[in-house]
Amino acid sequence: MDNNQIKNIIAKRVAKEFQNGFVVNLGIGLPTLVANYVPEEVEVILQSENGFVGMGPLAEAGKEIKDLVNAGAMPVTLVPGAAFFDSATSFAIIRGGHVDVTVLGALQVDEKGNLANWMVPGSMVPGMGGAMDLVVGAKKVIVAMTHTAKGAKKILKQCDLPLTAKEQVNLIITEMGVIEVVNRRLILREINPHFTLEEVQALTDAELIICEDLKAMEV
Amino acid sequence: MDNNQIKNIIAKRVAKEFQNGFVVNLGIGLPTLVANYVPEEVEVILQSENGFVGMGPLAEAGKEIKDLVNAGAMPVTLVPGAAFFDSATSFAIIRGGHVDVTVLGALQVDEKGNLANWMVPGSMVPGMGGAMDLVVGAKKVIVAMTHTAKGAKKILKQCDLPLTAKEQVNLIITEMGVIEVVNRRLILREINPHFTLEEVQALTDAELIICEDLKAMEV
Amino acid sequence: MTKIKTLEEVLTHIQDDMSIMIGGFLGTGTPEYIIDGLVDKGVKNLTIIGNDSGFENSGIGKLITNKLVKKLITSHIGTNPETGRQMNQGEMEVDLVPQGTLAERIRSAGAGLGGFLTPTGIGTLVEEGKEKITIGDKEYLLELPLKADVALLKGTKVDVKGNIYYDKAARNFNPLMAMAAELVIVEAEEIVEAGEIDPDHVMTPGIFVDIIVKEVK
Amino acid sequence: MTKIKTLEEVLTHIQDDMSIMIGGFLGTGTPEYIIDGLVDKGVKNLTIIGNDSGFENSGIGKLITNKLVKKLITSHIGTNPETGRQMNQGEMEVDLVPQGTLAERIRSAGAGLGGFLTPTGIGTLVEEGKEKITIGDKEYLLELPLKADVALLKGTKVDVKGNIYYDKAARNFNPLMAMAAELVIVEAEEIVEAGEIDPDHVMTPGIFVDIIVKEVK
Repeated sequence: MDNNQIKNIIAKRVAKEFQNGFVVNLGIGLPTLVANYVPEEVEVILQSENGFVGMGPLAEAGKEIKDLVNAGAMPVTLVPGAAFFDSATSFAIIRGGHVDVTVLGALQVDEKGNLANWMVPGSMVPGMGGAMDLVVGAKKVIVAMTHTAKGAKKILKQCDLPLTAKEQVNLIITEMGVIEVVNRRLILREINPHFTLEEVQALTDAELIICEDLKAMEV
Repeated sequence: MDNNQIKNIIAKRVAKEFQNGFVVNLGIGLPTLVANYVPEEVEVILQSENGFVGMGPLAEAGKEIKDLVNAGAMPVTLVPGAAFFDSATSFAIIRGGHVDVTVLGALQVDEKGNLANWMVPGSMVPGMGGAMDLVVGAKKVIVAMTHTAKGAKKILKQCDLPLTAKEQVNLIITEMGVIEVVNRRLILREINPHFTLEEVQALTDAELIICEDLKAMEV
Repeated sequence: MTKIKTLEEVLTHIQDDMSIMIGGFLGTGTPEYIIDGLVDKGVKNLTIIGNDSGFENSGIGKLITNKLVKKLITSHIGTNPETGRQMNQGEMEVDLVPQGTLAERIRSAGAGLGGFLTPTGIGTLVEEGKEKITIGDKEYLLELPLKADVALLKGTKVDVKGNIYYDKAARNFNPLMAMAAELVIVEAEEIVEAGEIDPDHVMTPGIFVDIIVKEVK
Repeated sequence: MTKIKTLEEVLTHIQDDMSIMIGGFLGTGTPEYIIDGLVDKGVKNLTIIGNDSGFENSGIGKLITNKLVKKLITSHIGTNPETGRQMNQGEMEVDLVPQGTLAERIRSAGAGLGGFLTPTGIGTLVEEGKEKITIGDKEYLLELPLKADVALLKGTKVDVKGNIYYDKAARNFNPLMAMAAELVIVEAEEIVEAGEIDPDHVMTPGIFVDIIVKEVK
């Protein structure tokens, strides 16, 4: 699988978590792709933390509208029924539990549901942006990421990078499978049929508990 | 002086405290009359705590506009450049020090600048409404009231009714004079020429310190 | 999956003993049609949260006059003598809260905050039972969030997605309450299609609104 | 007494060592014309408060590239490598604040609050040096208000009284900062007469705005 295939496998699987009417915030990067896979019969309302709900697809070249950009400064479109607001209201929505699902990338995630994705001390420090609020406030936190980074494990017993939030992750979706965080343990619910259980565990630092009802991940 | 004359003397004097561009909140009752005496060359922006700035005079009969009412539910008008907002923003304005002057009535006020105007235990309990926020938040607090109530003194050494706020009153304007609260003492700055110093002090429980530069109140 | 329901459907969601926030300021921006429905249904032992208790025959006052309210959390009751009477007779509990604190407590609940520090009420009866915190040289009261089971709002124009536009002073507490209740019901003067309210002019995003009912006069 | 001034007049109000809030989100809703003026004037040792540090040649990034910033209080610096470089070299202090906390701290200052309790940052480096308060069974951080000497805003349409309308996502931090600074200056794309913005559509009431400057491209 090339990197592009991997990202799309993950994005496609994340989209299945959405229900009709859900308010969803998609992080920059891989999570943005999820919007492409939402089934037509499922109406999801995309929240953009820079100040609106009702975000549509990226704007076509030449059809960009001034001041209509997503949180990554990319020109986007609106769907009917969109609404703009200021940053305090945007984070009242986020922190107040009015976002059903937030989908973010991670540098590390651990079996307690801890998430690290905002800094690597001494090297890369992008800052937390809205991630700390999103992870604390959203009803369901989905980490969407490649299972490893350049061979290094990212699903750990214990994060060693500075945390974004403590014990807030609910679901981890990678190209290898779907892992749920339940009571500080990781339950493997689905596995990509291209991999064996041994292969997945070998690339996962934390112990994976195999769900009795383990399913094949649709890829 | 009849009651109507008294009220208008007070209102007229209060209006002199306003400067060009001031944001002013006028309480219900006597303070509302102050708007009638603002000189034409002084532009005052009236804030109405139910959610707008740029309030104009009361609406003429037959010209009322639905949903355009003041905090006392009286139909009013707007001046050009008005703006509406919700109650949290209205009180952000009030509490945040963005109102230059608030004018309120009082049941009692004392030499420390304490104000009581929201309840008489066991009998009348209208509630504080926005008064507690206004008195704490406005840059200048003016109490506009009759000097006595049915013969009872209202300017006291110490309020005995439940307080609206502690040590927040800056100026007391009655039909007898203008009294400034300075360092927990009351300074009589102006006196209505119809009264003698002795008469004013006799109807004031707290000690009045006569300003060296005592002026005649314009009535 | 339409959000538009009849008053009868709305009333099935409101039961005895619930806590209900009701938008409006002395009746302006108050959902009178739903309130009339509550009176007809006779739901009782309600905890009502609203700016004021209206007048005897309008707004929240109608619920009080019909003795449906167990507890009232509000900033002002001076316009409705029946509220004072029931309070003094011990028939209804009344919790008086400064208006700015009431608005901020509701916002705080909707915004996922644990509370806020306000200078309002320091040195008054409002202090009672509250923690005082000093920041710098200034004392503040720690005020806690205020939530409800249901919020009843009044919107001037509501689109089918639940986006609300309030005209003039009808806005008041409505947008705050929209964020602070489990179930949010808006009474609409007018219902329009999605997109008919300019996204810049929406005052309550539709994501907060569960049910829309058209006002019938 | 007009609020409309030239850029030259605006710049006389901004001095070395001041704290300045700057509206915008990655450049959208950012007063670029005033920022260019600050760069030309060369005011230095600034404390800048804004959502992000923009890009190297736009928004707040221009102040950083020109080494005019002593301290930056922001939520995100990932889009501007020069910010990271100056931070890592110890040339500029950077205080990273979660975006929602940053917005709320600014609002809190403008609203006269002494602070607020947020669950954001619990169990992270953001906790450091902050008081933790438990309400019920949930822990919160006590976050304090954030003020500035000057706020620089960008408005899409501004009337002569200072009322501001922001188009689409240009709103972001601007209305919050309008309430939290001693001196508030708005850069207007378009200046209109009083009353030309519907009072229901005003997003920043003119009472907050001291100076209006027309953007020149």
